[in-house]
Amino acid sequence: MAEIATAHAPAAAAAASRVPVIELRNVSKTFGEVRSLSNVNFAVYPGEIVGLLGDNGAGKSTLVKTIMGFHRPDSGGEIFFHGRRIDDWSVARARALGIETVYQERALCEKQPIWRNMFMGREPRTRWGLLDVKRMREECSRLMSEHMGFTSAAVHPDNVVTTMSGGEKQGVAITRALHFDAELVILDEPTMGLSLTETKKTLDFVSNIKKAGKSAVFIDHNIFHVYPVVDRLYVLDRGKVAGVYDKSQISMDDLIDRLYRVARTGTLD
Amino acid sequence: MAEIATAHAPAAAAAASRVPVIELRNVSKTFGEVRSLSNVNFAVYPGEIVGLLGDNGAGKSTLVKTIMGFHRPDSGGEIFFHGRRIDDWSVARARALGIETVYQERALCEKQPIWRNMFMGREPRTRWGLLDVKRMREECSRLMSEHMGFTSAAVHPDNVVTTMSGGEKQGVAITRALHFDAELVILDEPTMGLSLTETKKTLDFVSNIKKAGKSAVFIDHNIFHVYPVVDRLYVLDRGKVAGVYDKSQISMDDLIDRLYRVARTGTLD
Amino acid sequence: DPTPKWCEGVKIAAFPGGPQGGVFANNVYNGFRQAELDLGPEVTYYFSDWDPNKMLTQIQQAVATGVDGIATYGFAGEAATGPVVQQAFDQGIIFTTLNTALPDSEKKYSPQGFGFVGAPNYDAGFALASEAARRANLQSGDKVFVWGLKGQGGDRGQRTVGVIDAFEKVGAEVIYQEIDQATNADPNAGTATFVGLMGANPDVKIVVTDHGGLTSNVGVYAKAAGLEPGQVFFAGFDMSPNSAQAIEQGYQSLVIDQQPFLQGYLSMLNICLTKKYGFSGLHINTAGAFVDKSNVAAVAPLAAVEIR
Amino acid sequence: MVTETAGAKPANNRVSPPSVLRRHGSQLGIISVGLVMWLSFVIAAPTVFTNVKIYAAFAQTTPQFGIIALALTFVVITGEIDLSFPSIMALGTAAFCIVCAYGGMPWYVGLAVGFGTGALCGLINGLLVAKLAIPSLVITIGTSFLYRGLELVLMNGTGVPLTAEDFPEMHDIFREPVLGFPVQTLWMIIIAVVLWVLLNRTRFGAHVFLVGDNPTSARLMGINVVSVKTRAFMLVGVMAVFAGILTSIYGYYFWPTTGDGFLLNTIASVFLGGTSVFGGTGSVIGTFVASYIIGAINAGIVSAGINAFYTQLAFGFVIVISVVLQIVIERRIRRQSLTGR
Amino acid sequence: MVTETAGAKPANNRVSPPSVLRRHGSQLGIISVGLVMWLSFVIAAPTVFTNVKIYAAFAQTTPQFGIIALALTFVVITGEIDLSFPSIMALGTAAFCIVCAYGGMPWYVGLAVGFGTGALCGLINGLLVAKLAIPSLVITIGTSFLYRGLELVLMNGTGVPLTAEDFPEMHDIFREPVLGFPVQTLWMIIIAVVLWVLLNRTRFGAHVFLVGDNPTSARLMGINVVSVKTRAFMLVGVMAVFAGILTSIYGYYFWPTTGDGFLLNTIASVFLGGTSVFGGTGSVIGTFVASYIIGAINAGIVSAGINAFYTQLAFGFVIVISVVLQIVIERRIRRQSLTGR
Ligand SMILES: Nc1ncnc2c1ncn2[C@@H]1O[C@H](COP(=O)(O)OP(=O)(O)OP(=O)(O)O)[C@@H](O)[C@H]1O
Ligand SMILES: Nc1ncnc2c1ncn2[C@@H]1O[C@H](COP(=O)(O)OP(=O)(O)OP(=O)(O)O)[C@@H](O)[C@H]1O
Ligand SMILES: [Mg+2]
Ligand SMILES: [Mg+2]
Repeated sequence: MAEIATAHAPAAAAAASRVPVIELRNVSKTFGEVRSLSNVNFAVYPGEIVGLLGDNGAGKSTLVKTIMGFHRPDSGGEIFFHGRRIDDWSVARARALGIETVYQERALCEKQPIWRNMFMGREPRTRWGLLDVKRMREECSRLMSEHMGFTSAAVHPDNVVTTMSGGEKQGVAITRALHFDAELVILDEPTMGLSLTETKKTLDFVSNIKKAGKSAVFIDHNIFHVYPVVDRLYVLDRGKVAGVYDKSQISMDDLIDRLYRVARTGTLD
Repeated sequence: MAEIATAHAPAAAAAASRVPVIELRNVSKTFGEVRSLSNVNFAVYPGEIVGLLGDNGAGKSTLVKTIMGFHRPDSGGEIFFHGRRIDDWSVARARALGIETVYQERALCEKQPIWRNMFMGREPRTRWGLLDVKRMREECSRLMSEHMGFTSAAVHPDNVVTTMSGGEKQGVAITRALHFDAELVILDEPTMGLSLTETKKTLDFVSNIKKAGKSAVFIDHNIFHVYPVVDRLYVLDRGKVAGVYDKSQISMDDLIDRLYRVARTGTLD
Repeated sequence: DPTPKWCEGVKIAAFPGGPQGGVFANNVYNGFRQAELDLGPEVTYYFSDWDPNKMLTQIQQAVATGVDGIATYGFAGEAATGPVVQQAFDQGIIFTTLNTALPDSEKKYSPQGFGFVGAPNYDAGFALASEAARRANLQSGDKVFVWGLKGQGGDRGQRTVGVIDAFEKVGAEVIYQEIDQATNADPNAGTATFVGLMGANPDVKIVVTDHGGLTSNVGVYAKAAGLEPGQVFFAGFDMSPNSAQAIEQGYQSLVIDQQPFLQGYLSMLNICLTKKYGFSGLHINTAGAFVDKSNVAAVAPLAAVEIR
Repeated sequence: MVTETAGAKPANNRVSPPSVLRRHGSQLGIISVGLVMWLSFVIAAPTVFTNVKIYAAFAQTTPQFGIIALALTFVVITGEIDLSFPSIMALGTAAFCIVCAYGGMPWYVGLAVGFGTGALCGLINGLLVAKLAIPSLVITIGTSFLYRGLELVLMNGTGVPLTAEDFPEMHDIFREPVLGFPVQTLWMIIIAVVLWVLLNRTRFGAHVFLVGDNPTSARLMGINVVSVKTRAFMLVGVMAVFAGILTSIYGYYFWPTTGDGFLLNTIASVFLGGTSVFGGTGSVIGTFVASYIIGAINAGIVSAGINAFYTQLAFGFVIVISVVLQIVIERRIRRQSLTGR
Repeated sequence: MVTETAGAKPANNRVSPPSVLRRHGSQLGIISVGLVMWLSFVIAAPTVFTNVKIYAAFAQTTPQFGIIALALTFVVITGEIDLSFPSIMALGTAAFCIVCAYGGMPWYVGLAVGFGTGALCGLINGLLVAKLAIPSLVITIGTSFLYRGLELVLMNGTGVPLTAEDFPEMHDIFREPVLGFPVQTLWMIIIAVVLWVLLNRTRFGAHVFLVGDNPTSARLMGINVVSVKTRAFMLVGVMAVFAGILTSIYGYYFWPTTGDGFLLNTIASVFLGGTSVFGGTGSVIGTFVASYIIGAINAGIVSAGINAFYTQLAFGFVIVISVVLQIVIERRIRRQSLTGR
């Protein structure tokens, strides 16, 4: 199946000659007795929105966490950032280089106030090197009204996250990833639990990423969300890349058909 | 707004003359400085699927947890089960009377194996009064292959839930609620994180509930999921019931329009 | 004229030393209580868990609350306690010691009522070990096992040092083992340790337990190690109801009784005498009472009520 | 059709099947540690460790704290801790002494009163912790002083002799070896079996795991968190009194300070046995084995010829190495990476 | 347009605005408890508690454990615990004594060596806990014996006098009152301020909260969990040695048993101060106030005329009531229901 991936990648429109922002070569990931990824080749080119589809447990989130340096690939796998092979990959490194992620599990610290969650791991500091708490609170307030626009009184920068509604929590996770103006944004089922309005806003945001010349990886089980915004699509099945498509190569109905087929039989065609 | 609710409820097709399975009268719920529900009247009639819509933070999940007895309503609110007013309502009671729920937060104990999660709070016992661990393991295995049909090797009754993928966890939560053959099933965003195949299966299941003469409450932000299966719809806004509709009264497009409007202005019309 | 409760109105801070209900401390406490009933002062008790730091802190607090007299141990040492003694006498508080002495302060403040009631620790240790060596006919090169608290603060460890010195003088080979925390608090916990040590050194002739709790428990140890009564010579400190039983059964061979009841009683009397009548400090040695099979019958009933 | 779907798929991402070994990783870890330690002791002090006497000594003294550790495992799995058990030991045994030695009642009445006292203390702990949601680590420090203070007041600080002449039945039951086998360890085995069944084969046990794992989820599914936690604390209370009786009968004497010195050994046994501080996981077998390890370390070190102040150093080394070893073995068995990346 | 949307909505579900009071609920709880207790003592023993001397006594002795409690707050917020600090106190101070009293080096060299020793001990604890993911409660019991054993071996069980004549500078810095104000409490205030800034105004502090709240989330967002936890343990190590020096200079003597008896007071201060055992929440101010409460309770009870065996009972009551009161006040302020339904 690795052949399929390499076969399609060069064909990817307009991206062929450029160096990918991030590239995984031959990446596997084994947890105890479970192999969640096996020999995955994956690349995101500048200015490109890549969709990542696959059944539950196909390995999408594992792939995302491997890109972020949270999981270390099994030996043999390689990670390239702008063509440079990187060995000491870590989440801190990835974020510093401009990759932000909305994790499926949200990665919030629920006992903390919203403002602490918003700037988690990238807290702004004053010129004395101290934490700029005032700025964090204010900017959090601003982001919450500009980006999230939630209606409940419970959404106040100083409120803790635990008691927020599911959609509100998701809103915090999304806003956090989007406001840092990253070069590559990875969204793992970002619309999960979001209302109509918020979902629309998020999809708009993904489109804007492309307009700004940045890249994104977009995971969502709702094909109606994914198909319209992406340029290229990877389909994962049981840890393997089952197919890579340029959007021009495949219609939405065809895609849905194939996804049902892969879930049943393990092959796309 | 309470008038709207009472105005519509008697009009509900075929349900008017019957006694509701569960009914909330004038229920409010305040957490510290936030009022998540105010003066809500809500009823589910036998054999009926009720949709519950509303923006993020509108109070849907709070309503669900109040129905289940997890939250105690502020004083003045009343809960009726089959017409009987119940004062010592609790989750254990609600479940014993045949109400099962898929909570939005899934309510799993992630360090435990799947089989412990599956029978949480309703563990089967042998005739000696001891836990029937063998049966729990076997039945869990069966349910996992019949209901969930997940593809990953990580899904084994003895595996712990922590390391499962988002959709797999959701699958456990759904299977748990559905296999108990409850009289009333409450589903709070059940399709969250589910793949195409699994989503379809879940929606089929909701339709089957009706066929079996049981009732359900169905919450989902995806109107395309909710509208086809429900009989009646409640719209919540900032803790209040903003509207109650028989499906015959409103088309899907009209509904979407109104939902956008309520999110912006706080009124439906 | 002789009056009952002639010490009424005098405020005293009294230090039984150990934890509440502890073996030795309780005897001292009983002595204090008897004096309190006989003489009538108003007494506040401070229990210090044998912790010199804690005791120092409590002494400071007692000084701060403005009592008339303080009866406490000297085991925190002259360096640590000296300044507090000075502060006390500056404020007109009578400071007196029991069990462990503070010789320099005593010399200085004896006329103002600084006294001492007790058995000097090093001497007591030396005396017990010498007596045990004599009775067990210890030869040069023989093995003895000393189970003590050398690492404890101040003067307390000196008793163990005294024991070891006496044995080394005879030329015996001393196996020293520090009493571990769990055994220190609950003597039963040391059973396996004892069995193990005796198994590794089967030719030990004398065992000295430098701790009241362990001394009272030698019957349990000996049985667990499969020793017959008298097979090994056990010597230890402090009487207790249990020690009396062990002596009667023949496991315990020799106990040195420091008479803690007296230490409590007389140190309080010392304060009252000074406060009311201006007497100078008493200096009384309570040591020297060896208990063995010959005289245990007399001591046992008193031990049962924690007077001996 | 659904069944077919699942069956038809090739399970091509399984590396190897989940094994019994893996499921019992934590127990195997501690058992291996126990074996390693035993072998080292046998090599270091063969004369001592080939003699049955030392094992008899372990078998007599370890249950004195091990029995509490078994019960404490339940409380720790619920995500709580109890630091008041040393005081409960003393208070319950004091109640026994008051009823029997002072009150002249028969021994079984005294036992009943003693266990009742322990249960009551546990009930108070449990209600404070679970009903008012007070952190158990703080509140049981508080109740520890409370129970100890009460005991001292009741006993007026004096002890009570518990000789074989005065309490022959008690000595038969709690002290005299049965067919040469130390009765203390017999009791520990019986209690371990009962508690194993309680933890692994009853609803209460199942709920202990769930409550400790995620109390909110447990409540959402209708589990009475307050009742589960309270019962766990009561179990510790009763077992603490049992241990108090065992200890006092063993020493022929009830000291008002009974229980002092039990805290660290007991807690260390629970955690060395693989029960997690964070709640939700733990095993009775692990605690059982770990108790004997903890009970043997000191004697082992001393018999190996390490003396004076070096014993504490060696004790520390052995504990640290045991814990590290246990964790490493457990992760190896479970095939987890050590650092979790 | 989005902004409009949010602005245009009537916020009709707010009952009242979030207040400063609410945000600082836990600190206010413990401060109220402190006031209540102080008032009771003044009423019970007016002569003692209107005299400045008793406050001077508290001010001298409380920092001896309070300073460690302040640092321990960090470790507890990260979701861990350190039970080895009493041994680190002793080992670090022993290092100081060896360098200065035996080695004849100047006092500041000794201090540096002492603090270095503390930091090293903390480093070892931290790496074992964070790198190998070993439960801190077990492993620090182990290292506690290790450090204590090492200290006893180094000192051969004997103490060292630290008189004002031999160490005049040390006594000036750590013992002599400054303008009549006890220098120990001055130190405690300085350290509390520094640690407050560290916890609330630095990245390290922010990460302490996040790591304790949800280590997986923290790692997913790029926070180095191992480094954060290790630094917290090192902080405790250094502060433990500071406290050891303070205590020994106060007593003019270093005892090899230094630190025994500090465990419960220190831990109780951290938790009474409102820091959660489950990690993620806690405050330096809470610990500060709670330390003085714990430091005062015993003396307060004794001076209030409660005597002998009743003191422990009263101590227990006061602790239990304080904890309950603190929780109740905190929930009232936060307007949470007591039982959480
Ligand atoms: N840390 C881990 N240890 C063991 N198994 C794991 C771990 N992480 C993931 N897995 C397993 O690997 C498989 C892939 O998981 P992953 O979360 O990547 O799936 P996914 O494609 O994101 O699915 P979903 O759409 O449901 O989110 C799953 O079966 C999961 O159980
Ligand atoms: N225990 C609680 N304490 C304080 N506030 C709460 C609590 N539970 C819920 N809330 C608040 O009440 C409001 C309603 O929450 P709820 O979870 O019911 O919303 P929802 O309609 O389910 O939203 P979503 O679609 O995002 O799941 C939210 O603003 C939430 O922050
Ligand atoms: Mg996923
Ligand atoms: Mg919700």
